[in-house]
Amino acid sequence: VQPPPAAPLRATVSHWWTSGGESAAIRQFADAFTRAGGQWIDQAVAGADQSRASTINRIVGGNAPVAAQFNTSKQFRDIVDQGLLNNVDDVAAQGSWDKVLPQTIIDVIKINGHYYAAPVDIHMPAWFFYSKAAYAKAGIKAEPKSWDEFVAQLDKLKKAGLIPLAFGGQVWQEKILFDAIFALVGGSELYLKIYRDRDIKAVHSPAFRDVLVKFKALRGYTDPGSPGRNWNDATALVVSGRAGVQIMGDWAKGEFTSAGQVAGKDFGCFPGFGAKPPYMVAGDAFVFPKTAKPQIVKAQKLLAAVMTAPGPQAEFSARKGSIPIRPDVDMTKLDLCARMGIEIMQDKSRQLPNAEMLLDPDLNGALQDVLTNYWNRNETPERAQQAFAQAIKDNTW
Amino acid sequence: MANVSIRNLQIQLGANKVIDALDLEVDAGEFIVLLGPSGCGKSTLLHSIAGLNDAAGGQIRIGGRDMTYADPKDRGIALVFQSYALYPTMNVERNMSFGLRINGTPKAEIERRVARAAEMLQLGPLLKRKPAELSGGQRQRVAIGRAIVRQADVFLFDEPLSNLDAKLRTELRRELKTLHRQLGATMIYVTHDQVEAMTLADRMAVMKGGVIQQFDTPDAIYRAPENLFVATFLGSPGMNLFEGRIDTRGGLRFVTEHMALDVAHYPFRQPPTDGQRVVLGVRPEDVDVAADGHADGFYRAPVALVEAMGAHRVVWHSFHGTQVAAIVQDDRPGGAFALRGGQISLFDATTTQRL
Amino acid sequence: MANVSIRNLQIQLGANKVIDALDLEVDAGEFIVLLGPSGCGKSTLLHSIAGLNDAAGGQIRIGGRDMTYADPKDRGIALVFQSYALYPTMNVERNMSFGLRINGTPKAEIERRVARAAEMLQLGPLLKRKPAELSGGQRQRVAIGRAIVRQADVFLFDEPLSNLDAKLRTELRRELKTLHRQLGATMIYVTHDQVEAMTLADRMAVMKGGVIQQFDTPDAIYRAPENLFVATFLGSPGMNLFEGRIDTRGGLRFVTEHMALDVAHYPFRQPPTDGQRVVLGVRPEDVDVAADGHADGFYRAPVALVEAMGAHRVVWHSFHGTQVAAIVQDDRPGGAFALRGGQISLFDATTTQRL
Amino acid sequence: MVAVRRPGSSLACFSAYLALVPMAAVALGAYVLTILWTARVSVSSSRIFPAGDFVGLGQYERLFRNARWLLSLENLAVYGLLFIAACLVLGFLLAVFIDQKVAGEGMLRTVFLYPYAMSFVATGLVWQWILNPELGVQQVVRHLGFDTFAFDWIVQQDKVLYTIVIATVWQASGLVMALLLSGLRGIDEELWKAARIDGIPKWRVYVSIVLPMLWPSLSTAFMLLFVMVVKLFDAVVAMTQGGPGTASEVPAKFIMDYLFGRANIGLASAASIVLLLTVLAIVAPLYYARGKAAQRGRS
Amino acid sequence: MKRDIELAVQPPAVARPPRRSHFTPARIGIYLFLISAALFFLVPLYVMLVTSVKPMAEIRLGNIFALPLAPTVEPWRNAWQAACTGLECEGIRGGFWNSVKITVPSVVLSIALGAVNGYALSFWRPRGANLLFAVLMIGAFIPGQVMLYPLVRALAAVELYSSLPGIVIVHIVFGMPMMTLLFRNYYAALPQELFKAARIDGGGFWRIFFALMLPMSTPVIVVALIMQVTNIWNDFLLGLVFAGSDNLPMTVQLNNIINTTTGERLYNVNMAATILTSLVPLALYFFSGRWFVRGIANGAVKG
Ligand SMILES: Nc1ncnc2c1ncn2[C@@H]1O[C@H](COP(=O)(O)OP(=O)(O)OP(=O)(O)O)[C@@H](O)[C@H]1O
Ligand SMILES: Nc1ncnc2c1ncn2[C@@H]1O[C@H](COP(=O)(O)OP(=O)(O)OP(=O)(O)O)[C@@H](O)[C@H]1O
Ligand SMILES: [Mg+2]
Ligand SMILES: [Mg+2]
Repeated sequence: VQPPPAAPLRATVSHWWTSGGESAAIRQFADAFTRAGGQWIDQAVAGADQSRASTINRIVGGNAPVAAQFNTSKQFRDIVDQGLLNNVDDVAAQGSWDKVLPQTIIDVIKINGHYYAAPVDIHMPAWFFYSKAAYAKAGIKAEPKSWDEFVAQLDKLKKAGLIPLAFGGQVWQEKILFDAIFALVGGSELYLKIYRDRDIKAVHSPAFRDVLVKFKALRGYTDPGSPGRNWNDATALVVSGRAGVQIMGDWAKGEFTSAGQVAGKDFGCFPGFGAKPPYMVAGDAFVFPKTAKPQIVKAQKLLAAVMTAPGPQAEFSARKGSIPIRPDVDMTKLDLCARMGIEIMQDKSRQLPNAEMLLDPDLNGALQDVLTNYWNRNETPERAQQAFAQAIKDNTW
Repeated sequence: MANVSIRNLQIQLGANKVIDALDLEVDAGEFIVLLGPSGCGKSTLLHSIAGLNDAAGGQIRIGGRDMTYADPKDRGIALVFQSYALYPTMNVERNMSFGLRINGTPKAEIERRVARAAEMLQLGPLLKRKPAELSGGQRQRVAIGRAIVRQADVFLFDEPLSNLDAKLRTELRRELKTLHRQLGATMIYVTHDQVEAMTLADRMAVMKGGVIQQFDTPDAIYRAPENLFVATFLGSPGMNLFEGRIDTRGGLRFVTEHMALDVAHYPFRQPPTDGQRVVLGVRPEDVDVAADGHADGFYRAPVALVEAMGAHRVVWHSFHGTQVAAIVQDDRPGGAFALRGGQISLFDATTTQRL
Repeated sequence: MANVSIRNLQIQLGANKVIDALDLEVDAGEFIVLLGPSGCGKSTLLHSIAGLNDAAGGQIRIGGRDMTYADPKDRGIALVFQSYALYPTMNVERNMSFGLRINGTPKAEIERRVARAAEMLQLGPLLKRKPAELSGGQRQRVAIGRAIVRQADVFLFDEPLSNLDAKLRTELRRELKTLHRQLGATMIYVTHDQVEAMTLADRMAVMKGGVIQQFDTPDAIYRAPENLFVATFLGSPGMNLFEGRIDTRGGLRFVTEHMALDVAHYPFRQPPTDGQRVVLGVRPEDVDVAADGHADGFYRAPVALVEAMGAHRVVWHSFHGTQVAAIVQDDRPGGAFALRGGQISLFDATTTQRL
Repeated sequence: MVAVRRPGSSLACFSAYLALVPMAAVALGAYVLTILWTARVSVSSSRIFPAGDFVGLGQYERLFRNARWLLSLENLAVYGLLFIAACLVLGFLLAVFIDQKVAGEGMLRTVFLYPYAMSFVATGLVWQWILNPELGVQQVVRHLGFDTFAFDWIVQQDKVLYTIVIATVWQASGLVMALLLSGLRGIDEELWKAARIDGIPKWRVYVSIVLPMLWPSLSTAFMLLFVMVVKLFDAVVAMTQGGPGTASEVPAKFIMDYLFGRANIGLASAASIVLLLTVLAIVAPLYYARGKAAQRGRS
Repeated sequence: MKRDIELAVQPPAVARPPRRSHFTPARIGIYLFLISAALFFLVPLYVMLVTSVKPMAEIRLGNIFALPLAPTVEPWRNAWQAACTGLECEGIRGGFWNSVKITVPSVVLSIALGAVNGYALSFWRPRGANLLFAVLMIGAFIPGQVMLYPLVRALAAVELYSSLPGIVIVHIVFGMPMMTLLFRNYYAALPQELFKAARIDGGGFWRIFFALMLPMSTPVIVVALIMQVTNIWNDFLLGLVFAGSDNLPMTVQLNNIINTTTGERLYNVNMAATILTSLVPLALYFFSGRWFVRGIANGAVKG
């Protein structure tokens, strides 16, 4: 280990990437930062909520980290409003973020004309992963092209004695499933109308009712053990071929990989059905708590620059399973699914911000509550529509 | 040396008013014995003097200073608890020396005093034992030891010798008396043993129901009890009582259906009236016994029971429904008894007060 | 009705061998009093009979059955603890009735027995109180009550009346005697009160250091103690002792430097030898007192102390370095004393055994 | 003039007051302040950070419109009753049995206590597996040939709460055991002897004599468990995440969700205040009644 | 003589009852209960242990009760010294000494304060103390997380935020209600007369506490130790927020290993890490036995 050059730019970075794969990924940033003359001090805290809570408390206590991870979402909106973050307009200008970043992400991180976060990855939370073995056993040849085909395949899987849909009955997984169905069945327009515009009328529309009905229909394809199950246990069902398909974020690839399975060979992935299924965009970003100390501001800018640079982006994404935030990076190391994602991302019309980008955490949570009740109880779609509308009204201050 | 002066003391325990308006004046250096039936409030009184009960009213002065609400440790008292209250985690030696160590007595002095107390209480071989490994009487002696190693102005003893054998009790009684003389401290001592009371007390207070019935020298109380309660409470057995009337016709006589006694020489406090209903009391040792009733003044009565007490015997005569006890030194069989006129007490039958 | 037969009992508590090879035969229905100095193992013996201590050796038979290792509840015993051991969370009534309720005694019967015990023990108004709200004596009475409501074959009392006033004690003593007669149960009773011992006991066992010294009727023990320990332990004060020799020249005499006494009529167990070193014991009540030493057999000795005991006085004479106590009923001043030759005891000076 | 205190004043001396300074500091400086602060925040529109505005009882109104909150309270009541009762009973039984001078006492004590030492994040997962109908007990029993055996409470909305009771009882009853054991051991041996003489069966001694004497320990245990109930969070998150649906939601999880994930400390504070008032409504009468009893008992 | 005859007459066949058999039905029942309870308690531990020595491939099969086909200690090694918890990959051992540094003073101080509080409340009863205690008890019901923000602000104000003293203070604050209650109720059960005797002996507040009450408190101190060591050793949120980055306890690493949300979960390592972390409290549980003294107040008072 080389002694660091005189007075390196020390930066404590708080994040929640603690698993083995994630650690490998974040190391890419750290190494790049070190090479650029910085010194990365790692503050990993597992659990997004806990990590964010610790960040916020440290900001309050006057001991803020130099950079802190948030989701690319409305989570840090309040901190910006409180004037507790430094912007990284310089870096953004230098890296011409306005041009290279997808608009969906710019919409989130550019607030009142300033860039308040450095995005580092794009996650797609609603991939369809299926077991090729299971599909073969059920006699399914091709990926579904429509909702009806998808349901027919699930029926076949069921007949073959398999669990058609690998699912973990936890609130956030239910929400991912719903949002996937929402975007695919209801279409981007309805999706944005409700999530972005909070259009109550749209909530009461028959189209949305249809989304709800189809969402609930999937419940028949889950197994009795699903409630409470962790997502990775559900993935393990697909990995072992006991279940057919799981709808989950791209991080699930890690489970296949560590079980020695290869995309395209042992398992398949597709982002949805229909001609041009929308690609849901989520991701992570780092924010930079306010400080006037020049050394720290320098470190913050260096971090932002390093993390968004093409080189580290390529290395990071390859390990994280996500796709880079910019198209101008080396893709060779990425897997099949990620490459597919990058391709889709080229088509701006298919980019669809995920719910967290559009909704306050508060409202997003309230909607989760509505959906979990609908999913788990014997509730009519009408009642769910009602509750959905009520939640939107209640949580709009 | 400190006197104890209690005025109008009121003590409430839970829902019970245990002591109500009690007055007691103990001179400095006096040895006071508190006597009274079980549950009459003796322990409560001692605890109040020690400052362990909050007074509901009244005043307690020790050594001339108002101590009604003072801290126990500021009162200059030592107390032997009826229930011992030994420190279970300390051995005998440490139990005794605890108070001394607290007030910073030099080590050598502590050792000296503990050794002296241990010798006096015959606890020498037990110094390293914990209370749980002692017999009842041994525990009681530790409790005494804990008090007497201290140089208090006022010592409060709550039945300190009740669980000791007679021989040890006699020895300790004498030791305590010696200690009293040496220290010149004031001592208030609760006991049920009348021999103890008689031998130790300068003055004796007889309590009943939270009220002091009589406060005087042991002899005075024994000879001239203030009321019927004191008369029967003291002595073993207590006074023999006869209910009757005063007859002033032809001298001054006490008469019952079966008995008549000249009481002309009795030192009445107020002149009695004719026919006044009175109770006559005679101590068993003032009852003479004869084999039959032919002698003068003897009443014939069958012997109901004879109790051998070692040094003496109690002969119970059944006399027209009342039991008359007589203490006899020799082995006279009994069968008739007489009252020695000089040693009687007379009480008003209604107020029960001494006449 | 059950006899208690203890053979070669050995009890070890912690590191102490408290009882070693003890034998005791109690007949069915007998009233036995255990007497002994504090810490001699009385409580331990009772607890062992009750089955609360594991025997290290020997045998305990109750009612003819080997109970050495039987459970306490199977032994048919009731025990009054020296330390009371009341159930702190139960009121007086429940404390007394708990055992009965457990063994399924009918409700009416329980009530009857508790009421009877409460009346006898004068606990009537306290039935609803918890032990913490009682005085020491009241607690002790509850402990007695808990034992006597049961219909045990053997009752064990460990100093049951020690914290009660003399009057109540006398009453309860009589009640216990009555109870004993009614139930016909065997009773073993520890006390330090010799009056109690004398009045209650059919036979009395005097213990010392875990060993029974003498086991006989109270009178026999009092009159003819087996050894010096028993002689001095019993009586208040104990026997007066004089060390001297046997002189067989010219009759059979006990001689010291200052005293000579004809002991020709003494019932020697073995013929004494000339010059044998012996100790002569005389009870204080067998010491005569006169104003001066002119009368025959009287020794002149200055009075050292007079203790007034209520019914009698103890006059202590200082006789060439030994204190001689005499019990006097009247108010003779003393100044000379004489020994009543018929009532003496003689002990071997080395073995301390009675001759 | 000297050392005269007024009647009725307590025993305390200067040192006693001094010794309680830390307690006063904590009680006033930490707890009272927090409560006041929380109350203040609960009437503001605060989100991530406390806001200084005043929105009246808006948050409370919103709270009581929230079905999940109401369900949480209801769950808490059911769970609390079962959990406390089960822990006290099991803890007492364990303490009693372990107090029988059994061989291997240290080992057994550790076995009963170990769940308390382990993070529920992991043990909750294990319980989730064990209770899962496809992985756990049900599966094993069915493999043994009992094909219709069903033990799938964890996926049943109306039974899931019981599984949380099972797992948390498993975790907490060891502590109750230790607490009661410390009380049990303090009881005077003479009492046992007295009971043996009275011929009282052992179990009866425990029920009628020991149990009432353990009252202080029991009340400590009760309070401890009650606090655990109100703060119940880890187990739910690890085992069910409040599901299926919202069937196992509890107030602490609700509060935590709004405090962190949903970034609405205004609502979270309102919920905390309501929770606190609920607790107060339950505890205050108990405390009062006990205070009365204690007054009668001593002094 | 008579005795001899009696002895001879006594039928020798009467077998003397055995000396306290250890296999009475009651005792068998006791052991049956204890063992079955222990088995119930041990099932999750069994699953944890088995899981911790299985490779992940085996775990994915989902036979949680099955014994490992290819047992491996790799997860344990991993958990102790290799698992990645963010950038660092040195398992949970990294925070061990930090945990010790936090736990020891926090436990000692919180128990000491709790004991003093309980003692003062039970025996001295200063005016207003009960009110304070009531506040404390109510405070015990505030979810800890709600208190984070005000505590952070308060500690930052006195410049103790993010420091060892800071975290110790926080643990004291959170431990105080239960510790106080524990000791208060324990002391309430001791004979009041002992305290009175000590007062007569001239003992002041502290003297009585140290010389008399503390030696009688060993059983409850053990319970307090069990509670506080466990709570503080296992705490991770408070440590994370208050301890400062130099003092992060080992549970932060543990949490990082077992609580990842979107990364892969190595269940075997999780289990091993969890068990490893709990070894310290477990050792305390095991060795605390001799302090559960029997009859601590035996022989103290009569009645
Ligand atoms: N647990 C114990 N461990 C060791 N020695 C003990 C224990 N309990 C009692 N002893 C000792 O055993 C002896 C006998 O005790 P025991 O209680 O039987 O005496 P006792 O005759 O009842 O005395 P007392 O009249 O004082 O009650 C005593 O010397 C005592 O010190
Ligand atoms: N804590 C209490 N609450 C209510 N009443 C009590 C309490 N303690 C004692 N008493 C009552 O107060 C009265 C006086 O009790 P105290 O202990 O002073 O009696 P005592 O004269 O010492 O009796 P003894 O000779 O039996 O020891 C008793 O009648 C008792 O029942
Ligand atoms: Mg008393
Ligand atoms: Mg005894």
